[in-house]
Amino acid sequence: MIGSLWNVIWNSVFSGSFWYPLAFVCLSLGVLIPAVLVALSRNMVHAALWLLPCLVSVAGLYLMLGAELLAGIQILVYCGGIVVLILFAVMLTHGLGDPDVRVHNQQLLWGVVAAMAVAGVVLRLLSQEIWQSGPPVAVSEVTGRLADALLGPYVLAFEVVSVILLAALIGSIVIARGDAAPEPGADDSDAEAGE
Amino acid sequence: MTRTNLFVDVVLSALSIVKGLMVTLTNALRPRVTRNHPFQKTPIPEVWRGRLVHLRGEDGRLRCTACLACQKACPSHAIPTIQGDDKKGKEKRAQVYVWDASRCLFCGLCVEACPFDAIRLTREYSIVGEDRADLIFDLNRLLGPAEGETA
Amino acid sequence: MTTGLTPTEHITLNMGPQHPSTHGVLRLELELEGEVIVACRPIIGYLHRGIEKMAEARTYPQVLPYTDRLDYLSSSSNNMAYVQAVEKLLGLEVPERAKYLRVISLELNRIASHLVFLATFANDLGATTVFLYGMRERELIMDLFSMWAGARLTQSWIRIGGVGADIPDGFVDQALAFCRLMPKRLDEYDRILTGNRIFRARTEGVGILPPELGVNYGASGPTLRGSGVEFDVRRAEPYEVYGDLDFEVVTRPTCDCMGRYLVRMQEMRQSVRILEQCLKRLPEGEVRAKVPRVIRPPEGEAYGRVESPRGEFACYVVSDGSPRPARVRFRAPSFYHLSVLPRMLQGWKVGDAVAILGSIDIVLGEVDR
Amino acid sequence: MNASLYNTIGQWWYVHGLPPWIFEAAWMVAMAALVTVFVLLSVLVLVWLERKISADLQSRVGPNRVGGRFGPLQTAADALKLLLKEDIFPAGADRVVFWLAPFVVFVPSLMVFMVLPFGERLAVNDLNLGVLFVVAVSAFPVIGLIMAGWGSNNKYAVLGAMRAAAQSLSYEVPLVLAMVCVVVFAGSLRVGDIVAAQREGGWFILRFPLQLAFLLYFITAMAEVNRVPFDLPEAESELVAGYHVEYSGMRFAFFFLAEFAHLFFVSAFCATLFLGAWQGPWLPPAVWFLLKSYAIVILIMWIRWTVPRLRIDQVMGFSWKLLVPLGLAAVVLTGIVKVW
Repeated sequence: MIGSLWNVIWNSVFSGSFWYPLAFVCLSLGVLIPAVLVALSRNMVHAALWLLPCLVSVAGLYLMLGAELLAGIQILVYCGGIVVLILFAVMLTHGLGDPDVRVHNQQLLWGVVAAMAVAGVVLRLLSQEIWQSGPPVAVSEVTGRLADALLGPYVLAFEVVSVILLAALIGSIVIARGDAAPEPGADDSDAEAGE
Repeated sequence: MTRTNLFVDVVLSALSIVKGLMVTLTNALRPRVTRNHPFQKTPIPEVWRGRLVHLRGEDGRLRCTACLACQKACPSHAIPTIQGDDKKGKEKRAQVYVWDASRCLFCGLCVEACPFDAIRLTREYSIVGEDRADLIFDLNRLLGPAEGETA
Repeated sequence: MTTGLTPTEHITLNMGPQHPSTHGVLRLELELEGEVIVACRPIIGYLHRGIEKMAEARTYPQVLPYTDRLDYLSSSSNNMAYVQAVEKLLGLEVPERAKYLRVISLELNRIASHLVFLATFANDLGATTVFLYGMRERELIMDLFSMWAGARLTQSWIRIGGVGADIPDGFVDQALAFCRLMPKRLDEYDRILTGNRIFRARTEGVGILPPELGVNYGASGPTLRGSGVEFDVRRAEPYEVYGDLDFEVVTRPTCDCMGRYLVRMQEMRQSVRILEQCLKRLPEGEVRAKVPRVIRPPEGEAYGRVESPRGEFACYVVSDGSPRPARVRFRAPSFYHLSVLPRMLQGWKVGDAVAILGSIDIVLGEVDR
Repeated sequence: MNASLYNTIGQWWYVHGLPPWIFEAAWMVAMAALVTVFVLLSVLVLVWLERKISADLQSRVGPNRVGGRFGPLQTAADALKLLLKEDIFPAGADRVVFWLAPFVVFVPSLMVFMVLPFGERLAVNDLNLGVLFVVAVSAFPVIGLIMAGWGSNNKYAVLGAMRAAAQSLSYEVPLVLAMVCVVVFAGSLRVGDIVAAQREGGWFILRFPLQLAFLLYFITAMAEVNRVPFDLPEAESELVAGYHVEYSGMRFAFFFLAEFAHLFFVSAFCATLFLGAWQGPWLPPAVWFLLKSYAIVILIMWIRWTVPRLRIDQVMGFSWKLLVPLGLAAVVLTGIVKVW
């Protein structure tokens, strides 16, 4: 019994096939643990920083799925853009950078309920899906197909998203202008939309 | 800056930066002005107001007669103590003379005040010590060369 | 950011007393909103040595070396203001050659001081190389001073009754060579800095000092002339031989950092012009009037004012007939410029604060005294 | 050579019945070590070069004592000094964030070297999406800068960090647009393909609309590596030292290393994208590559030691009002030229 288990382990080690599940487990933990810490951190900046490993792990999961382009975009936009913006906003906004400021509100119970409900729906949907693994696709092909899809069947959705982003961009400029002269911060809200 | 000359402005800006680059380049081609300090001595002019020395006359004796003129002239009390021997008249010579380099302003008023041309500020600018006491010079350390020798 | 929608945190930033751009030991308490300066409070006194009080315990000639330590970048003008006041008390007439030598010393010091301004101003704006260039050319002036006075910075060479000593052989030639070199180097600075688009963007329209405000706060010198007010003690109340010399009082109407910068750059050219005239016209003769060993001016008071590189530097001396002055008071131009600084900084960014502070060219030695 | 070496050793390994993943892991470690050593050596050279160039431009002599007349060992001595210095945590600092920040800055600046082609098939790993990889990984150091600034509990550091964040966000957009032009021209995100495309039709800098992209890339690259006129995050005369004002010893050395490593990388990448990478006559490819890279490095240094620094809002305005529209125009122009 023990011998056969050893064999299984050795074989998987030899062939390297244990890497895949191991990596998956590590990356999943890398998503989940920082995500919990984001929610539980008392310090706003720490919470924002915990987003970083979380998002990088998601990019890692993309990589495992052969979606290199998506992984790259994930890191570029989320880590390089969104997290920086959040940090920027936290540091600029009054008192939020102060560790003593309360970052949790009183509605813990409702929050838990809502989270449970969402989790229930997601799990239900996942269990209904029949999962199958197809042959891995060559990466360059994925990139090309993504481009074709965006400019082909999904062009309308793509354009709608662009319009929404444009609206966000203009809106942020209008808000930032206010009565005073535009400032560096105003430009940053553009950066988000620009990416 | 109006919209119409934005292009002109960009070109002129780039040109102005290129001009600056040319200036730095010409300066790179000029000879260096740095002196390689401890190995390459900077020429110090004769009149430099550095360390104080006491001069000796032709007979090899100090010229200073402890007349206290320098002490009175000093604005910062850098010459706190002067004592002569008991001999009267021209024979009187300094026995004790203290110069406190840490207080000295190197203004040269003492040299100007001296009626016997007995003290001088020299070209020696490196007056350093490991503690403050090293900066207090007594007569032994203030002796300059005798007449005729070079400083 | 500045709207009421998102209240941003006000930060109090202590700029100095140890900071690369405070030009000495000045502390500016800046109230910031993001990077924008809401309020500024200059805190001075870190370099206070009590020179005015010390002067009361010194004889008249002994005060002189202390004046060097006020505006240490141009000790000649400090010496000059004090010496002028004492000579007025004494009613002393100075030999003609000494007067010319004094002007040479003053103008050399003005160029040296403006070069330090140029160097530090450029450095504050990030052009490190110009810093080195300015210091390099200043070294030529330092060489001239050390061969004449035996000291580089604190020369105390303008003495009561004249100057410390006559110029050595070769001084005139070396000074004339410098006068020939300097305009070329100034053209070079213009090419690398004045015309530079980035430099212009950093200085034009920045740190406005309206002429009325400047006058009301007692500003003077290039700081005021950069606001278009034509006031120069050398012209308003000529001392030594300035009345006979041909030079322009440079003004700029723009009231901004660029204006103040340009005034100084042009003044260097004017100083070169003055130097050339003086060196060529230098009369023969004594360099020091007969002055008694112990100076006892008659009871009274006198006011000596000179145009230092920073502005109107003046010295007020009260004599009670004893060998020591009863009261000495220095009017330091930097002090007045520092007091108008908070008004000039409001609404600008931290980067501008550095430029504006650099453009008024203060020396803490004379502010704190 | 790289790939063939990999194949030879890999086959030997497999033939002897050893687990291939161990070989893979060992190969990765070896490559990482190689890159690290190369980067560290380059930084030593670059720092020395920067000092010599600045000295030349300023009528000075520069390092001239340690290790001979031209002071070649000066940086090594300085590095040793930094390693031996005390490691200080400022009072009130967020210790973990403060501790981590130098690594968050340093590691990505090493990672990007992976795709640099030092010769034909002489890259550590010529990724399919090499350009995207570079852009994505280069986004990381900003977070490190913010962490450094915030963790130091110093107002100057926070200001520097905010400037760094604002600046790098703004300049990433035109940088990416400039790279997009190249990618459109080469038709691939793989660095190897981009180089190959330049072999066929000449260097990209010589092809019509790409000069614009080159200019954009060059300017934004200077901003990305925080060089004057864009050195606001560490503007000495304003913020003392910006985000790394509280760092000392080893940790400061990491920032320093990262800065110069990044400087070398953007220059080398510029050479890759626009100057034909390792291609050139007579000399070996790696030499050509280094020559081109150092030419760009020297150009950046020359500019750095000539011009003053912009103000933060001018830096932002320059990017958003001039570079981004220019970048968009360049992309459109490139597309038009490419289609024709």
